[in-house]
Amino acid sequence: MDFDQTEERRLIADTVAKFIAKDYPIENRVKAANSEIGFSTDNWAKIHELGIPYALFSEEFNGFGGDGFDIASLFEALGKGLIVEPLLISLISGDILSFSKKHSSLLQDIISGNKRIAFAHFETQSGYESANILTNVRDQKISGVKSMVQFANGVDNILVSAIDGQRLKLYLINPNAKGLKVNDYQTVDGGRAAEILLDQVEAIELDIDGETALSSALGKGILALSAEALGIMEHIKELTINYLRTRSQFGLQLGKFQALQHRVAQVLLEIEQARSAVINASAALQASGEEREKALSACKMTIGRVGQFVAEESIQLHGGIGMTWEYELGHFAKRLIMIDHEFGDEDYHIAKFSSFYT
Amino acid sequence: MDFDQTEERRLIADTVAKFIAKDYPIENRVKAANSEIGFSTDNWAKIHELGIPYALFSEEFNGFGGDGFDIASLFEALGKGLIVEPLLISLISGDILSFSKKHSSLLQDIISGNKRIAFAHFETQSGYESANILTNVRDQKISGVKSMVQFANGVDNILVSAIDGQRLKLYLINPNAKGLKVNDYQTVDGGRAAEILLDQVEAIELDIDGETALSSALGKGILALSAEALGIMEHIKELTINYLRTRSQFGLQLGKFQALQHRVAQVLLEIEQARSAVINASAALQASGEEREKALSACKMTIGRVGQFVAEESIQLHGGIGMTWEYELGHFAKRLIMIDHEFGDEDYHIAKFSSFYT
Amino acid sequence: MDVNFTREQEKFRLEVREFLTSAIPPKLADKIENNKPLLKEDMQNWHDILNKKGWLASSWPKEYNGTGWGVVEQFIFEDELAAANAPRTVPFGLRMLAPVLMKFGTKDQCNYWLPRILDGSDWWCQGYSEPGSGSDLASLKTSAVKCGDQYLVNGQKTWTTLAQHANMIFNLVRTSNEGKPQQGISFLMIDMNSPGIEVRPIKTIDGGHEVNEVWFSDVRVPAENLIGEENKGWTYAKYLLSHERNNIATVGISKKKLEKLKVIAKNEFRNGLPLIKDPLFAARLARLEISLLNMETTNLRVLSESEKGGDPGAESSMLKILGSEICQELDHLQRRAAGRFGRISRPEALEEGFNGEDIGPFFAHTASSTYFNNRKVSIYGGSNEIQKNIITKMIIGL
Amino acid sequence: MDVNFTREQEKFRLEVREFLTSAIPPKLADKIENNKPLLKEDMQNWHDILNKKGWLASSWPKEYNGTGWGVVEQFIFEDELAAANAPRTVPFGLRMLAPVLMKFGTKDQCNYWLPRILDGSDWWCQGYSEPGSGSDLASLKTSAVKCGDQYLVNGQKTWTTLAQHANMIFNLVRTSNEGKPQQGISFLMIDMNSPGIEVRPIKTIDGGHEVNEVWFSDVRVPAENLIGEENKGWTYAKYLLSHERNNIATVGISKKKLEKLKVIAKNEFRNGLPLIKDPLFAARLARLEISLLNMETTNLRVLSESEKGGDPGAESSMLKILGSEICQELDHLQRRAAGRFGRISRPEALEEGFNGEDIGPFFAHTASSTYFNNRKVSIYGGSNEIQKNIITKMIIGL
Repeated sequence: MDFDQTEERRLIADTVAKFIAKDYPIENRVKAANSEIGFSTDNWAKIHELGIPYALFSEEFNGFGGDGFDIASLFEALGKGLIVEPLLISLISGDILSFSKKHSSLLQDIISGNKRIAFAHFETQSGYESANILTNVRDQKISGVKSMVQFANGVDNILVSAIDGQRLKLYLINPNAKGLKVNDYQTVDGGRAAEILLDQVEAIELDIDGETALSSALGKGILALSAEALGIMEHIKELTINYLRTRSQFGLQLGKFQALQHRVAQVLLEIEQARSAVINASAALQASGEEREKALSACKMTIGRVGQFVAEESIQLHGGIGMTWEYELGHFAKRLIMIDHEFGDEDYHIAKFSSFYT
Repeated sequence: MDFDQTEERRLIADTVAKFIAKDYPIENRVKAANSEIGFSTDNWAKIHELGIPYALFSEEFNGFGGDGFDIASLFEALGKGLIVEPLLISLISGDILSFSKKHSSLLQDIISGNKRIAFAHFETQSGYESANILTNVRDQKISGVKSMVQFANGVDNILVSAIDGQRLKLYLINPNAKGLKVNDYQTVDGGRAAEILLDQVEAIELDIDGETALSSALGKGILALSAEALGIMEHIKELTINYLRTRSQFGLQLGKFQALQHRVAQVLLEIEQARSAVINASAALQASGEEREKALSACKMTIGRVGQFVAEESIQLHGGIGMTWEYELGHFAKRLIMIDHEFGDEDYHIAKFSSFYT
Repeated sequence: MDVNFTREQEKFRLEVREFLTSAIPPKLADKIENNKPLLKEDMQNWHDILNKKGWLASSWPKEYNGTGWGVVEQFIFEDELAAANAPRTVPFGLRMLAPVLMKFGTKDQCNYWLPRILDGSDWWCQGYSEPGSGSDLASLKTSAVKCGDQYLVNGQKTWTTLAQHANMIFNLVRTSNEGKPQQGISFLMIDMNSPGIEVRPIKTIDGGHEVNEVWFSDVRVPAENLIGEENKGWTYAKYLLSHERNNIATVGISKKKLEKLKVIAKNEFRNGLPLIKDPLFAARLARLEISLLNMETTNLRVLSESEKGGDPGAESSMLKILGSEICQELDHLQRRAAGRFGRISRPEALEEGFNGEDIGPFFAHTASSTYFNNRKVSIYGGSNEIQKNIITKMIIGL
Repeated sequence: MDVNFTREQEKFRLEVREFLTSAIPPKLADKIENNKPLLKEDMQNWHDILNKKGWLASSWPKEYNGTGWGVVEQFIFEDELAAANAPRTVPFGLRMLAPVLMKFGTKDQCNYWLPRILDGSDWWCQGYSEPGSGSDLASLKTSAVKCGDQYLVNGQKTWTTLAQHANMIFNLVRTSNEGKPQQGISFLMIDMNSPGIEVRPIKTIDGGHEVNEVWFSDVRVPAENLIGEENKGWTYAKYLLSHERNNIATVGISKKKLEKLKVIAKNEFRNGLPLIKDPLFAARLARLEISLLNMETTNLRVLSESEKGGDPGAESSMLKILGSEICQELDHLQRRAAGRFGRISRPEALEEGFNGEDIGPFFAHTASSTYFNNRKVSIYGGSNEIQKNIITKMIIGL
């Protein structure tokens, strides 16, 4: 038993931390996240120059990581800097492609940053249910509507799910294909998303079992988001402690008011529980069936609950300053809350976890 | 709009308060509540000498009250003194009998204290569902098991519910009847309850519609219990504030520690919400259908939630002393918590309230 | 005990309701219904409509052309405004400065300034908070030095709501550094067009612009703009804070929000069930509805006491806490109901005349921004922490 | 990162499990399973069984006939004890006094007192709290005045757990009133049979008798019973409080309780459904189970740090808070699961040899009394409020 990270994972986390310190001041992040494409192509290039995405894939795919702890430690590091660039999509799409024999070169292009891809799976009516898909295939042509597709503009490829008869399959489509329309908009936490309308769009079917690949990828997505949230909470914790140490009211530092002290103590304690939840999910990622599903739901539910608590308490403990665009806290808090709106919120995962009770 | 009590209701509440101050020291209450019969027959007699039960019934039945606010203000007053004597049973049974033309003399005997009655309705499997009754009637003889029947020992009559074919009916049985067995035990909050085993016991059917009468009586029971809980919370509030004012640690009165101050503020605020819930239920008692059911569930749910919060916080704010048999807080806290175990707990009533959402 | 409104009050409610049905411009009602931002003209327009009807100054005595309504009538009025998707009036002149003027101003001041509030000549804003003085308001530093018949004002105010629209500001200023910090404060009315004033917008996390910094450098203010006595401003400020407590819990607005939330929960689906039938969401909704039902009665109890001349005291602080928590929980559940679409941010879709594509349910466009924006309600007007201090001070008395 | 136990540790677990299967007297396991009260003999008997096996002093070094286990082995041992329905050993001698003796006692003291703990010659209790000194322990007043080779002890201790069974007490006493209150405290071992000692039972709200007052009037104590130096007792007391932190969260016991709660929730019905399928109860259960899963890992992280020589610091306080809250929530849900039968109180049905009627589900007989009894866990051993003070002190550092 050893809860220290391996040397390799520490190294990659340090790389990210240095990148944040050097190239990722919060002002630039906010500007990029609210720009036309929702992120910085320069930083996207730097992230790939540094080889960061290789940590998300195993040696089989030329990576040097790919297991639960690799994913979690990288995304925790990304969260600390509120990195907006779409590494989550690289992870999910890359994981799906890793099941394919025919498309290994695309996977390599994604990891190296030569190509960028979008992941178009959930739909207007889906809610958080991955199985609730109406987009369908006829004669190798896809029709339907995909919603909240992250960073869909300017990609080289779109990975799309669709129902062929009864079975869910996965396809690649060209973003410039006929019949495809992208309605792009901003998201609350910075970045962009889009509704993608597909009207008999030509598609290449992937040589994989769609449900198996999706289940693998979405599980990794849940873990990555949770770890990102943990990193965000770490940073919020630092901001809040620092604020309580330095800001004075009534002639005393805020941190000397016992009512606030006790609330901070609860925040700190809940963050440690969230950290444990991420560790549990990292360890269970390689398991299968109920064990994996339960650990992932336990983790995402914990993140949802603790995330909301930490975001709200940190703003309240800061007072007005915590609500300004100028100060970094709000941007971290927004992303933290929005993570509960991806891949199942607290209520969804508590119901899923308890569905295993018999 | 006027939230002051009428002169008459204030008078009866004062009568109860004086009775508590004079005849109901907590030591005696605890002794009586843990005695063989679970209450004090002397106090039972005094309560009737003072005419207190008349406040629970309208003039039609020689009373001088009987509406929601009469019931609530009386039970709130009883709660403040942690009165263990079974006035709740007088209210419920009396209300049922008030529907009957034939048994008005028994009702009068109950109000005057000439007779005492038990109310045997819920059963082992019932949970909090009033409709879940298995006890049945064949040839005017009743068989089944009634559970948690309050103060069943030494009564003059037992009011029993049973299924005749498909319909729920109400009956009177003689406590000495053949085939009847009473297994009596203590309850956590003081007082006694019993399992009543009925094996073809002779019974007199009441000349009323069972379901109508039960719905009326159980609604009043919910209100009475909630108001009792409110009175208990009032007293706990006084104890706690007094303790925080007088007890010192680290050279300061406890009430000067901001972390405790903020928790007490929340306790005080929640008690005011509970008071409003009781007022709402009192006002809605005369309504019918959904309006009445929702207000009663809203009230009992609020009482369940706030009651647990107040009980737990007050003990924690007191520390060790709050856990001793010697000090009165614990006895009030126990009764407060146990009220959540009667006529539906917080979860039962939240589900019932939301069942009206369509 | 009588929990009902009187027949006269019920008649009054119907009268208000009938008026509002025809009085609210549909475009304005649509903005309120859909959480779209109001323009300055929208607010002015509504101000004028109410003024024309004679219902603008709903809390003023008749003497100053107010309605002369009692607190219960005012409560009913607010209830109906919310139910009809009418905006609340801007409070700074009507409900904050006016009572201070009436209580502590001179006859001349009242006669000059009060009519200008009604006819819209002045749009007031409030200069209370400063960068270093949040909860600890009395530590404020903006100074006013008397030079002949003028004050020379220097310093900075912050969190000044709608200062971008205002032409006047009432300001707490420090006129003395002697004694306790509370003792050297004065209450000054300042023309926003005076040389030396600069308004700088503060953008909030939801991307909106409601609040501002207001900077004063050598701003000259006529001495006649002082209200009451010099160095007594703290008393007036506290009077202002404690005066407009009747609708502090914003019950009407929360009732309307709940109604909208229920409609949303019927239309949104999770796993093939309407959200309102999802056990966990329904339980959250029921808990919230029950809290609100309880709070409405708590509020009416306070009003009823107040009608009899009682002093609400700690109950006002309780209502502030409850009101803000219920408002925030309503916003939280609306955000939760938006599900995956809770991340949409399309300010352009909220503009007048927008005719782009529909994306997801429309309420989702503002669900998260409203949630974040309303984190303020437990911070402003005396944070909930300050309210808890007040409650224990009053009830434990230590 | 490796979240797994080593193969040796897993082997160790199996060895413990196998031993316990045969070692626990069935009557004792039944008592633990059903929350029935233990008699003094039950505890002594179990003490002797473990001693015979050599596993009694699970946290002692081999030097004193302890097991010499690491903290992870100790954690596994506690886990298996709970899983097998074995009682925890009484901590006062084994896990509280012993480490203080080993660290601060003389060789002679260790050689005399430690074996007596193992062979059961002494049953220790702890004299810390006083009526006026709860959270503020350092304000204690019980005095010890040196008279030749004796101390004369006067005062009163309270909340003394199982003092009714004890023949020895380790006591914090005041030997000086100079300087800070912490500076005048000494650590004294006292024979409970000394003249002048009176033990008075404190009955708790659940009707039980676990704690006592211990009164001292002119009690003579040999000076050789002092541990360490005079007036240095506060250091030893703090060492004691911080030493036995590894199992402060009682993870094993809570896991066992959760397992029982799930069985209960499968067997109890509400509206025709097993309680475990009731959406609100299932959500409560799931939240609790998830907290416990998280806490177990939090605890193992602390152990792993501790194995490397790290100092858990604030994490110990977090575990104390979490452990107590999870324990109390387990009790709360068990009480809630008892439904209408949650009000049963039949102490007679918990006695050995009871053969009266069954009434309701058996767990309901102790559900509420356990709930009330365990309100103590957030109060004793440094209340959760004190723990929060410690956490912020350590982390904010003000």
